Amino acid sequence: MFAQSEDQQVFESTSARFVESQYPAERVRALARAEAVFEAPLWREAAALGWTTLLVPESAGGGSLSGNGLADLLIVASLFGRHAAPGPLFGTNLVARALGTWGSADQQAGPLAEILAGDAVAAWGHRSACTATRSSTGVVVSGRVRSVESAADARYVLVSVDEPEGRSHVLVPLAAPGVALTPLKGVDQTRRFWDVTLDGVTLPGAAWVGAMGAAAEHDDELLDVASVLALGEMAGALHRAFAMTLDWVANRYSFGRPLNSYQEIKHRMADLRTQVEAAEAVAARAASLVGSGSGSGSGSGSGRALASAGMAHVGRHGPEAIQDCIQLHGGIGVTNDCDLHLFLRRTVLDANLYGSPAEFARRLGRLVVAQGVAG
Amino acid sequence: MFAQSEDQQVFESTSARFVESQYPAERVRALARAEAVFEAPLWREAAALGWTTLLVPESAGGGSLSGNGLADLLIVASLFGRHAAPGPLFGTNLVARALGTWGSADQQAGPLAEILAGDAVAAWGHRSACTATRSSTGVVVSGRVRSVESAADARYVLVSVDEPEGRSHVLVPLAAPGVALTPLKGVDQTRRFWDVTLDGVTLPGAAWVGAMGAAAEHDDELLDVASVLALGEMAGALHRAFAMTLDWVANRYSFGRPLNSYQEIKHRMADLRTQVEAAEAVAARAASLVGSGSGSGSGSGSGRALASAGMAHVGRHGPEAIQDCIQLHGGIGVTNDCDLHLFLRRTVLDANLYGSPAEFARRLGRLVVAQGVAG
Amino acid sequence: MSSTADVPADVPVEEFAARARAWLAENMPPADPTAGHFFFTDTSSRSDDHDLVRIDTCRRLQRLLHDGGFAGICVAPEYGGQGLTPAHQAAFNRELRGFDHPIEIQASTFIPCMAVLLEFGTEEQKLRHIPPMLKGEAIWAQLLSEPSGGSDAAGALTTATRDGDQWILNGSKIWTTGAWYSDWAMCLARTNWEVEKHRGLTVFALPLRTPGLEIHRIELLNGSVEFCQEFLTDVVVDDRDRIGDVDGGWTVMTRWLHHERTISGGSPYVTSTGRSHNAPNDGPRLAAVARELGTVDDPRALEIIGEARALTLVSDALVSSVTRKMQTGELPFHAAAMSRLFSGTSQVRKAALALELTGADGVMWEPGDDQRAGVGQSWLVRQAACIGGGTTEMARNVIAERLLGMPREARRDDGAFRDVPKGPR
Amino acid sequence: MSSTADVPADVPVEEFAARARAWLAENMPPADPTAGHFFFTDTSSRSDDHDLVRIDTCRRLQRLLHDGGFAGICVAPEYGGQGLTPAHQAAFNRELRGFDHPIEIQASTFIPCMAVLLEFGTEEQKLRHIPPMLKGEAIWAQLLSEPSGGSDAAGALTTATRDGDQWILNGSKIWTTGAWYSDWAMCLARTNWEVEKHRGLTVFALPLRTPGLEIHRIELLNGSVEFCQEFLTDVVVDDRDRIGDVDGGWTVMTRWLHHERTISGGSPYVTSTGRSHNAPNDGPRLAAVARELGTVDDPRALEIIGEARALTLVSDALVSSVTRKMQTGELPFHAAAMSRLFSGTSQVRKAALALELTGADGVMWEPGDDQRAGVGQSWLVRQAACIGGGTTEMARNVIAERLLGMPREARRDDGAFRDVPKGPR
Repeated sequence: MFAQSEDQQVFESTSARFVESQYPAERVRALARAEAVFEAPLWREAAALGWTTLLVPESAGGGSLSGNGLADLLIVASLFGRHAAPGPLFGTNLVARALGTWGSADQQAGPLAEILAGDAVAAWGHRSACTATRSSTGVVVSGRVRSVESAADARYVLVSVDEPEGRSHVLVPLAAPGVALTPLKGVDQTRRFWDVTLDGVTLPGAAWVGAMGAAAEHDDELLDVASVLALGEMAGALHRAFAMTLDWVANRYSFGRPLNSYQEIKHRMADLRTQVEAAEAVAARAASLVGSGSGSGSGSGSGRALASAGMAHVGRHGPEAIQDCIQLHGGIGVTNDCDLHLFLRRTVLDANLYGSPAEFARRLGRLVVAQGVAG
Repeated sequence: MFAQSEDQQVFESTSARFVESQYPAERVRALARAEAVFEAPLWREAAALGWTTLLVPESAGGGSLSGNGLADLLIVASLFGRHAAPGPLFGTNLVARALGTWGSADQQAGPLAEILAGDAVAAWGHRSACTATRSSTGVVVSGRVRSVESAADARYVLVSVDEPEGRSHVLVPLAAPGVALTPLKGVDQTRRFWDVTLDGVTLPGAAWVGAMGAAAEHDDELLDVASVLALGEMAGALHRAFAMTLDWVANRYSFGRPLNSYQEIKHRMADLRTQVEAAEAVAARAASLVGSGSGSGSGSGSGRALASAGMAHVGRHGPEAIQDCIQLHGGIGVTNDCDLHLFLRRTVLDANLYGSPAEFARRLGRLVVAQGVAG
Repeated sequence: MSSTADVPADVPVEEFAARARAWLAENMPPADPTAGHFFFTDTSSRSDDHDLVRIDTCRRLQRLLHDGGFAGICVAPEYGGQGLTPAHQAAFNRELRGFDHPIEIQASTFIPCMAVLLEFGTEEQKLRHIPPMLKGEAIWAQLLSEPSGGSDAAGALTTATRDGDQWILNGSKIWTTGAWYSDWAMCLARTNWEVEKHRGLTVFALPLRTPGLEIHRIELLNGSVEFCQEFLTDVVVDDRDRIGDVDGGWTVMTRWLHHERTISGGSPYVTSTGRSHNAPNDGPRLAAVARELGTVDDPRALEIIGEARALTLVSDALVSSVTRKMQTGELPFHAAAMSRLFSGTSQVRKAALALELTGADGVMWEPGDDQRAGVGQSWLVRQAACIGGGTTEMARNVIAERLLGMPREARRDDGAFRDVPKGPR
Repeated sequence: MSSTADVPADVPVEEFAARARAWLAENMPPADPTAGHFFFTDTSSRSDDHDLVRIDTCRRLQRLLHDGGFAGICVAPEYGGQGLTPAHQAAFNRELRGFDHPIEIQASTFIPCMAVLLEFGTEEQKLRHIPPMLKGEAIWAQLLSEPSGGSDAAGALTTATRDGDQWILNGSKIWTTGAWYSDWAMCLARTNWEVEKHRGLTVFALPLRTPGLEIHRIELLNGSVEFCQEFLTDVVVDDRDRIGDVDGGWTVMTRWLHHERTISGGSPYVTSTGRSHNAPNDGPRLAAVARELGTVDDPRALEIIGEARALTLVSDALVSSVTRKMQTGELPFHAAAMSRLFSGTSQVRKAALALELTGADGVMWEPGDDQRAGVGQSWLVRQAACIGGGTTEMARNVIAERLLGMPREARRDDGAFRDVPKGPR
């Protein structure tokens, strides 16, 4: 879907084969009911395919295919969407991006290398309400981080904390004393989340990631990247739900006619097809701009604007589009017997996890307003 | 549409004959381009039909047909909508309601009697930003009242002002020194509005209407009544736009088939028909509750709740429905050669004049929240 | 017959209402204001035992009504009813507000099953089946929809083949509410494949615990397992359990579907306040969610709460108005499709509003947080409101073709049913 | 021919772009960032004279381009063009950003009229008509739609009857952009009523100031009077002004409609930056309105501004992506209907968002308050975005039937056109 260059096409087909063989629908359905969804050996294989390195500079052990690692990673995100695949793709890459860009040499040699190799999973604690105080040996962090993906499987979580110099990032090992996890339930049964409580967790001074006071700005950059990944996953899920529905309306008969001969249904399929194309188009453009570094600009045509526009638009219309696919399926569509729900769950999660469509619209609105009359 | 009893049916047909004979579409189109739309002799005839008395108690010179004067007046409002008729129906009745309910004996013998007879037109200054100070002879009012309907044709405007005892109503004669009018342009070409500026307008102490400090509460009651009238007018306009469109799709052929044989169009007509029915139903129920005095209660099933629900719902979906009628007409629909626009203009005005659909939704939301967990 | 308080058929409504009021106060338990509907509640955290307990309660409450002389108010005394008028039933339903009552077994058992029996059953069938219904002893289900069927009830593939005084049924039925706890069912089957589809159908009554009939539970996206699918393999039904004429099933179905539609109001056979307490995603429920999230004073939250409440109020007004106009003849009975359409689409919209209110807090939640779980789960399953009981697409067809008189859709199913295209060649 | 700077056909694009850059800087006036589009601007406060002045400016700017060697970049030199490639035109269009240019006369004159002439015109017709177009001397209009026509271009009723070397045209055309100031027109007419509708059409060129041709202005709901309706009564056209074969008009139309659709991008004949500066109801315009109303910091206002901007950005991304995929063959050319659908519906939505932003302040305004007037007026006329240039309904048909291969709608117009139902019997 998103592969352009020959390198990307090879990467797409290798990755697709891996996802298809490891996560056929029956396996995803089984995992939805399983206690745990993470499988460490599989993730190491995934890392060997290159899924963990794309957002990291070569100097820090990473490397992209096309020069725009986010455009490359978009290919994997879209495959995840097409198959409702489980796996710590987002958090691991986001933290790798953070450590690769802002991490110290020690952090790159240590945690980042573990992440790149697929030995460690990481999570981005984007809903953090934590504070830090300095101690003689380092820093003591307390607070709550909500909705942390894969927390029980992850070795590290990147958390922004309020400290005297502003808001800064620390890398918290989840095995540290004082860390407690509360499992959450949710709409997507194969992506698992935990609330993480930090109660006086003591970290060395070397735990800071990036310049002190830079966390708000860095979180904003990570949000751009996360948005592109979510857009890719939603585009993949939409694509698949649409294809299933196109097939269904061709093969299902009512009153002696196939459903797809009814004009009202034809028009809805036309709308859905257009929404699928729009989702793919804005995902690709956002990846192109954010991944090439236009993401941190604040102009209303910048990468940040495109990422926010995509999340505002696809986040609103994508879940609605899959609901319409369900409606077109009739009763079977609202049951677990029909795979559509896998894509519905994945899409509505992505559409809200990092902020609601309304919040992304406001984010874009602020960019527009800040740009002034020039438009 | 809204007539139930035999009395109401007689009233409806008399009123309908008057509106149809005085305001055929060609006349309304001509008035849209005319300097002024108000005709005093016609309004006196209208008053003789009973259009000005329905919201006023018998003791104050008024009288209803059914015991619920607002349900009676809804019949006229709906006729106004069906014909996009001009005339100071709303403001006159709202001020009559205010003076009949809260006015002094002198106000009822004076201004109210003029209004009931059709000799004077009045306006409700619902967007008032005015203050009053007491003087030796009475009260001095300054400020601005926005969007005052028929101000150039009206003798009185009811205005709420900030004064030391709170927010209170005064009846301002528009001929008073210090009153200035600025004409506005707008979407509805046959309902005309002015901004009214009051610059040190001196009124006698007898100009106060109702208890001091009661204006906010009274304005809320008037808003309930105004909402019902707007709902009636929107329901009438929707009914007419739908009927025109039903006719159009039956008689217009495309590819050798009438438009109404295309399923997608059939389904949109079904949606439109349902919205028309919903608009009529909520208008009738709101009139029934508000007109019988359930309007001042704050429960979420009260008259106030129904009126707000109607304005939130019909105000949002009514204009959209008429836009869909236009879409079904194709090109001719966006021209002044097709009468649909008369109903579009009237509906979108009513949907926003007293507050946007979102503001009415919030008004209802506040009622729901105030009611607490009991629901 | 078995009622303890015999009421003369001409008792004035007010007198009857007063008696009901006194009786209810003395005999009926109060309603539980926190209880939700089966259907829209996530049952993944609720056991079958819990539901069975409630069904037993319903049976007991129904028996209580029966013994008090308030069951089958519009049903003739010879079948265990009271022989009174719809006005008496309506008065009773008004008095019922605030009291617990067997709401969960009204649909299916009384409408359409009992109503259809009253119209088409033989005297023997009525005497045999209706008294147990009114006593809460027999809960009935509808074996109507089929996996292949979609919106076309008349396209049933389940076949009944005559074998002397018996019929042998084979096929599959789906979307049967509560088949797993019900006792009997009314079933539509094809008895003739050589004629136009409406002319080859027959209706049967059959017990649900019978050889060859397997019941599977269907899991909905909110975790509910209330619906069932049935597989019929050589199920034997006596000819005396046939309802109506052989191949005359569509005549029965027309009334069956009519009675089914009266669930939203207007049926003389339903004992219910007509109020869905704690409707999901209505304004008050959203206000509670917003309170929990601490956003209840945000302008946008108030707007969402108000829009949701507005949909409920407008929907109620529409349904009442359409019902009244159908009664006075101002609108034909097909107008009921407008009520179906509006309530379906407004429920879907309310589910979307709820999620808009919560954002990230509606897609994941702490275990036990029923408010937020309700938002997410009912969002997932929301299209059920536009599918179950006839899709909104069918409602739009009915409005366009029957109410507005627009041209009918072309059909390819007017020949012998055997030859009707049922899938790609 | 008449260009002052002769460019060899194989000039590298970069070199050409550099020359264009220098030439533009020296010769072309800057764009007026406050100027809007004709169509979506309320012209009730704008005189025809104002529009005519602008049209004259366009003619002068076109002449300037021509004399500079930048008109008809992809048109052969023998017709007054430059004989270069689409890549050269695209490069020029990029350089054009920030400069005023004759945007208002690109559509119609160059696409489809000049493009159709290049494909179907005789050598004589091309030599006669194309040079005046490129010099800004001849503005062309399209006499295509008809009052009875709706979405069916092939259903033209305007009739051309042969009379020796001449044709006599009778009928009415509508939705002609700028006919009142244009010079020539291309006109579709029926020349044979006895065959299937597509097989009896012929295309003609004719001057707009000619006996028997009356032009009326149509007033849109925003006050615009840019569109015209024409009444043709015994209008005489020479056979040498026929474009293409007699009864071969549909072959011409297929390309005519194709070229018309390229207005959103991809045509080698359009000189334009492709950027609609000051698009109505886009985020920046709404931000300006919100600033005027003092609501620009309200969360809800920011949300509305953001949603509007998102629609623009997603629409742009979609159009670019579809255009690219059509060029690479990844999508068939019918995919352009997706761009048409999305941009139409998103413009409608943006108009609704603008009104939501303003509320009461968008339905009335002080005279001269163009911001608020723009909100109200463009809301009134908003459906034009889903009607003009082919309705969104037609776009959905094309997507469903051509792109997705779903079954075609039944037609009742496949016999002799004389017998096709055109209205109720």
